[in-house]
Amino acid sequence: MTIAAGIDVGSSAVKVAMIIGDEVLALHSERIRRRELRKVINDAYSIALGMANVKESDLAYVATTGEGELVEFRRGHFYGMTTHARGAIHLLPETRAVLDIGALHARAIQMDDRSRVLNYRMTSQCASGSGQFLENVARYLGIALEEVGPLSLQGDAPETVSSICAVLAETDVINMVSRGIKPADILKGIHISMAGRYVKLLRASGNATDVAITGGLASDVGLVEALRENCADLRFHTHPDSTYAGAIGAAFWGAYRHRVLESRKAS
Amino acid sequence: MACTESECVADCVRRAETLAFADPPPHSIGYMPIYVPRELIHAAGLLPAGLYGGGDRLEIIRGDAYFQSYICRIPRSTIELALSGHLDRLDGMLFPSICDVIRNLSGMWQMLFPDRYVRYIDVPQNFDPAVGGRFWRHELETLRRDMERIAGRPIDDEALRNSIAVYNENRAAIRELYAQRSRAPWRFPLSEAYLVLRAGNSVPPEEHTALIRDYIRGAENDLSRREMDQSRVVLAGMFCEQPPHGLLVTLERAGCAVVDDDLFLGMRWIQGDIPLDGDPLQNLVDAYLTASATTASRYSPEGHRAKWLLESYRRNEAEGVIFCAPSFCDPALLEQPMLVAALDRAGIPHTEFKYSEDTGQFAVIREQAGTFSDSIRLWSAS
Amino acid sequence: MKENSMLLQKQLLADHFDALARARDEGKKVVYTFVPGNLNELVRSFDLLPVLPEINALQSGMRKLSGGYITEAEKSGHSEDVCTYVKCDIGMLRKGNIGPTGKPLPKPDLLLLSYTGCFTFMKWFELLREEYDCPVAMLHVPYQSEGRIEPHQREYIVQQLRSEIIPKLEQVSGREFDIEKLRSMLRLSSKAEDDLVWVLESAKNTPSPIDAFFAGVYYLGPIFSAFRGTEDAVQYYRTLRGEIEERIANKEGPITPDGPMKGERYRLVVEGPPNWTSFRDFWKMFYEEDAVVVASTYTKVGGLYDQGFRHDPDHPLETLADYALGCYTNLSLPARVDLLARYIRDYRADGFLVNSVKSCNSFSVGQLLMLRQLEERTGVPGAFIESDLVDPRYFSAANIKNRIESYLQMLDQKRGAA
Amino acid sequence: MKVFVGIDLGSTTTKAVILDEEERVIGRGITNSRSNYDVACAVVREEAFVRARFTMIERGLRTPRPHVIQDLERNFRLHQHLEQLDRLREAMLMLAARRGTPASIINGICDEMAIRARKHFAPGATRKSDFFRDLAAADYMSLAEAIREVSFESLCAIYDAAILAVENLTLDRAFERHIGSALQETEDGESLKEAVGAACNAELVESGSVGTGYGRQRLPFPKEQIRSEILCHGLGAHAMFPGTRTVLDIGGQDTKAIQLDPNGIVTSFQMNDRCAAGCGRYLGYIADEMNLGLHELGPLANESRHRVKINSTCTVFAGAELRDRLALGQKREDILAGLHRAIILRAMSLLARSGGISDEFTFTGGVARNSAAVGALRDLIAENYGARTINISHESIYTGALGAALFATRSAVRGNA
Ligand SMILES: Nc1ncnc2c1ncn2[C@@H]1O[C@H](COP(=O)(O)OP(=O)(O)O)[C@@H](O)[C@H]1O
Ligand SMILES: Nc1ncnc2c1ncn2[C@@H]1O[C@H](COP(=O)(O)OP(=O)(O)O)[C@@H](O)[C@H]1O
Ligand code: SF4
Ligand code: SF4
Ligand code: SF4
Repeated sequence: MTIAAGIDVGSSAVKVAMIIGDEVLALHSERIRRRELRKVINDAYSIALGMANVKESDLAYVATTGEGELVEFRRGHFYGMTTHARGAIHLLPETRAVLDIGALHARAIQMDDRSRVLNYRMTSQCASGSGQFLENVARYLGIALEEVGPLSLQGDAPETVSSICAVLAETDVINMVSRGIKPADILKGIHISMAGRYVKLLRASGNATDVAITGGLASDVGLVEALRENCADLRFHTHPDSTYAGAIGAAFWGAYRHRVLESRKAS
Repeated sequence: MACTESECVADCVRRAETLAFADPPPHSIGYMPIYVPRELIHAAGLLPAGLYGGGDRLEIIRGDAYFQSYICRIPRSTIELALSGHLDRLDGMLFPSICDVIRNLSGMWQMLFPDRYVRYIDVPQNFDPAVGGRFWRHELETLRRDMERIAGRPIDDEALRNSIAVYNENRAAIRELYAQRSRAPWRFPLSEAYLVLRAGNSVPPEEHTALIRDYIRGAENDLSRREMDQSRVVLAGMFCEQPPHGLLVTLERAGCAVVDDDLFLGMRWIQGDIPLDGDPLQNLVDAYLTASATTASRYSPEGHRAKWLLESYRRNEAEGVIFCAPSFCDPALLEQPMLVAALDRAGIPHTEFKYSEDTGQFAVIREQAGTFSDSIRLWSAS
Repeated sequence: MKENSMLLQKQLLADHFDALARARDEGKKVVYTFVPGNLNELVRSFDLLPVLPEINALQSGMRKLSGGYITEAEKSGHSEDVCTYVKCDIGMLRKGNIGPTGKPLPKPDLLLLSYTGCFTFMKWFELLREEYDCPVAMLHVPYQSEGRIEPHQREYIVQQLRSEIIPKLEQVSGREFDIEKLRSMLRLSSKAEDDLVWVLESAKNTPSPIDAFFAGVYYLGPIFSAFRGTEDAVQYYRTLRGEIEERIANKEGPITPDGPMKGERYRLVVEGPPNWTSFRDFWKMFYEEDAVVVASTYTKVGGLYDQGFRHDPDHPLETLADYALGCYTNLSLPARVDLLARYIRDYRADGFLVNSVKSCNSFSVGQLLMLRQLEERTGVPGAFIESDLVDPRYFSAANIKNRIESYLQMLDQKRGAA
Repeated sequence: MKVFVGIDLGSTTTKAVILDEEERVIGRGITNSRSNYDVACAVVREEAFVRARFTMIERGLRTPRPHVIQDLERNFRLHQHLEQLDRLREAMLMLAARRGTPASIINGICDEMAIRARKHFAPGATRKSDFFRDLAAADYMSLAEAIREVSFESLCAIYDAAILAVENLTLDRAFERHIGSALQETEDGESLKEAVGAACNAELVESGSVGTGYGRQRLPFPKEQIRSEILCHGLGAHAMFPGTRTVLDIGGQDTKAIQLDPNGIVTSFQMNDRCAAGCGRYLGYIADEMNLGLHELGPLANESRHRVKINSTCTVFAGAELRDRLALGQKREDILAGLHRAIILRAMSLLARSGGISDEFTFTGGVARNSAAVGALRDLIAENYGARTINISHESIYTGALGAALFATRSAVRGNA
């Protein structure tokens, strides 16, 4: 059976997936945070190889996605939305749309049951309300990233952030802290305004009702809750491995391409 | 003289830059992107010089001082060029009614350069020959008198007819280029065609026509160019502020072959040939009323724009449409939802993103265009 | 504390929106049209009811509904970059088209696209046409690029009125054009306009009895919108004038939402529209510091009456043409600078402030140059702030307050030095 | 002795200046701005007063001993730093216990940090930053990365939470607490003993204070004691360089262009619009991304031979753009040079908006400490305006605070009269 690797080079973390046939063998993610990117990629890759207990030579295809141009040992590259759709279908087969929220961008993707991308929307230009921003705020508030979601759920009087720019919004947050607003309410407020933007993106992309959330922020329960509160007509699904959707998708596309190439060779 | 298409492109680049970055030829009249009747300028012996912004290499200092961040880029680079002396040798500037930005820019010009010739050209939004036609004729007559004054010589009907013929030729050459590109986009990539067209802003139309023909011949004969596995797309939204060259390269690398577009509409807003017999000025008037391209800047009585787009999609056997408009371009962005709705009704795939003439980062665009092309290519068979 | 004029205006609006809500049932026909250069008298002379989407948008802004509407429109693919009036209107429509008084608005029977001073209008009604599938009457108003109205421009408009607008109005209303009725309405217009000009010019007094921007926008409501040419408008301006005469006699300053203003420390001229979503907060930043606006250009988007224009019943179509051509945003930039310089001088202003709104290129493009030119010409320092009409995301209170405060402190420092 | 305090509460840093009655600067303080403005204010005030006491020592000496005083101050700073480290250790241990992280790991890191701290404050050493937060973070992160038992991630979280708690403690009576031990460790310290004693006992009476800066509305001052930062920067620049006619201030989140008359009175000003692109924070993001100190950016950029043209100065995308370009094989210094030029280009536009650059021109704010920014500014001024006198002082980050302190002095004088 084909063994393949998918490497999703994001702007804040590198994610690696190892697959065999229809199954995922291993997943690993390494946050970049001020480290040299090539080294992080190599580390993440070798750790994942170890976890999957496979040798490099076993791999039929190494596929990259995201900003994967850095990866010298890749065989092919797939665009982010193609891979996220594929990954989402693998993890959450009932979904027909993906909301991928990463460190700098959010993407809304509509797809069919075979993960064919039908339509999409993506944030560009201003990075406001991205994962990076949330990360900065968390650091500022002294809250570990994993605590952000649970804490936000406790907010009962959310304070909304008005600024569109992440830099200026940080200042808003600073002001809130100094006004004595609870971190839970600040976070909830941020989640609500982020959710608003993402829903806008989703609606603009199409109208599938079952939405898979992928990317780093899928593990943020506060954001997921805010999304659910924002629109009752959509069903949001997450999976413990949602963060890896891009890497998983890349691996599966890689395996697929390998088969196509092999059969071409054969004929 | 035989030349290869790459020599020809290089030549175009060099010539295009003579206007923006060095001395423009003497006796030329600058004009903003669309709806300027260049024939009238040409007939007076003046060179019509198209100003489509400053590209992505011009450093903007004074230009930004006059424009808030939420205004598109083209007025700032145009002002920058003017204030840094690059446009000093123009004999005047024409500002057609494209949008509020260009309109107000005409007033800024009046204030900043009180001694120079500036004219705002009000293009009618009424297409009744007795009403809008009359108004347009009045505008053109005024323009004719102004050009005569600047050139110091009368524009007789014969001269005007001759200029119309020259531009008919030029438009025909451009039409041929588009037809060729649509037939074999890998042979005539947009990233080259764009440069060939751009040169037309600063060289006399006769020379430009020759350049285009040279290029077509060169590229046709280049056997090293092979058909590529790309998706055929129509590009819409770029009629005024021009995209950086890197954007076009990015699109093509991401797998999109552009088979039609609305770049440099100012050179081809009159579709087909203008008749040479009869009153040449009236022929110009009628050409506007009956044979001009619809754009976002014009009132579109019965959804003409959507019709144009669907027609182009079909005629060019395209597989998708990319809306690529300058950031903060009101006309293009306001009409986009209407066009999108029309495409949706017709079941045509589309995607959209924005740029500015000095965009330097193409990661997002590459991803979007790449995914778009992927989704057409990987799945079009099924 | 409510003055009579305020109550009157409230009543006017309430009655109008009631009439609109009943229009369908009563078989009345409705025309949507824009504020600048509108043809209100002509529309009314056909017994048609006007709806002004811009007014609805700004009302939605004041009632804090615009944010939601804009989001709604952006969700459906409208760009973040474009005019928020349009998006607010489209969003409102998607959410049931409930007007500012809480009553539903009727659909248009005609979109009267009289297109003065802004290209966005054109696309706005193209968008609405897709929604409503009703006829559009297009009136193209040329631009005063040379700073004056040219005869052929006037003629072009009159021709369009004859060949395009009037026939369509006749068709929709099922009535014939009645020029006498139009004349009598124009006569009423010009009466109200006289009093309005008096009101605006009352700001030349010290202390100024009115704030010519924040209160000014209320004063202009009736004349700019659906009421010009009616007895009601005449009545309103008569009453308003009476109240202001009284304030002048008592040497009183303007009335603000927090009561009458006490001192008058700074007299300012304002260029550009207000922000509607934080209108009160914005105003407060001025009156808290005892700054009063003595003249503004926004209050001229519906006509430069103070510069002498009056609707003229003797030349009904020509006067409509001149009116449309003469609105503030249809002036060339040099003409706008001239006007502002005159205001600064005639109203003895200490300073002038530009509120540049993201939405409106028609207003905003060139304002930075205007600022420079005005400083040079008048020697009066200017200030520049940025916000938006009805997009709450673009009103950064802290930022704006910072600038206004800095500016006023600067005026103080200069005064101290002099 | 009567003193006057000016505080400039900026978006990234908070600065204080103390003046004596003759309007001479006797103390300056700086700290990073933080969520609690009152604390930032208290910390910076304390810093400035510490510095003022050193001035008192200098003034109390008959023969100047600059080297000894420098040594003394260095030792003093080390003690202050070590005290902070102890607090950090304490806070981290508490958090570690709660999360089940072994105390030994934290202690191991902290021990090493203390050793490094001594190196940072060794004679002749240069530091990556003035702030405890930055120095500690750099050391901590590099040590934490080497730890295998606990994930980097959770060690970061501990640090992030602890540093916040530590920063929100004030350091009162710092001078008294550390000066003794610092003196002991200082070579030749004996010679200062008397002056130090006098400085300790000197009474510094705060007779007026004025606040300014981005966060001034939240300063614990009554409204009359708050001045707009525009006026303060104008007055401060005028005081430092009386010939100043044009001032450019690039701070953390905003850029201001100010025109002055011969008396230091503001005649016009412009600030950047809503977008924070191209301000000091941008450089902060870049420095973070490159794992450099703010001090190091300028020198590195100056090494460039082939500047890259950069158009976007969006702060948030800075990191991504940087990575993109590095991936394209562009050199760090060339990218940095391009970035600095881009920032200054924006500032040039703002200057043009405010009325151009008249002679003399003064550059203030934190970014004036960055040599590459200064270099780019010089080039662009020469290209666009010709010869201009350009004033930059190492103290220019304190310009706003100086202006505020001057307002305090003057209004006290006027009040007395
Ligand atoms: N538990 C969590 N709660 C909140 N945010 C999280 C969590 N885990 C990861 N993130 C965020 O996810 C982002 C990374 O997402 P990812 O999809 O990996 O982005 P990219 O591919 O751009 O690196 C980071 O910005 C981080 O802040
Ligand atoms: N030593 C330094 N070297 C280089 N740049 C510095 C230095 N110190 C501060 N800066 C820059 O100055 C900025 C802060 O400037 P400052 O004037 O203090 O801003 P604010 O008043 O908004 O807090 C920082 O973001 C940083 O870019
Ligand atoms: S790019 Fe668009 S908004 Fe800008 S000048 Fe051109 S048409 Fe107008
Ligand atoms: S752009 Fe300005 S004038 Fe035009 S519709 Fe919008 S707000 Fe009105
Ligand atoms: S507003 Fe903020 S996020 Fe947007 S471009 Fe400016 S700095 Fe970047």
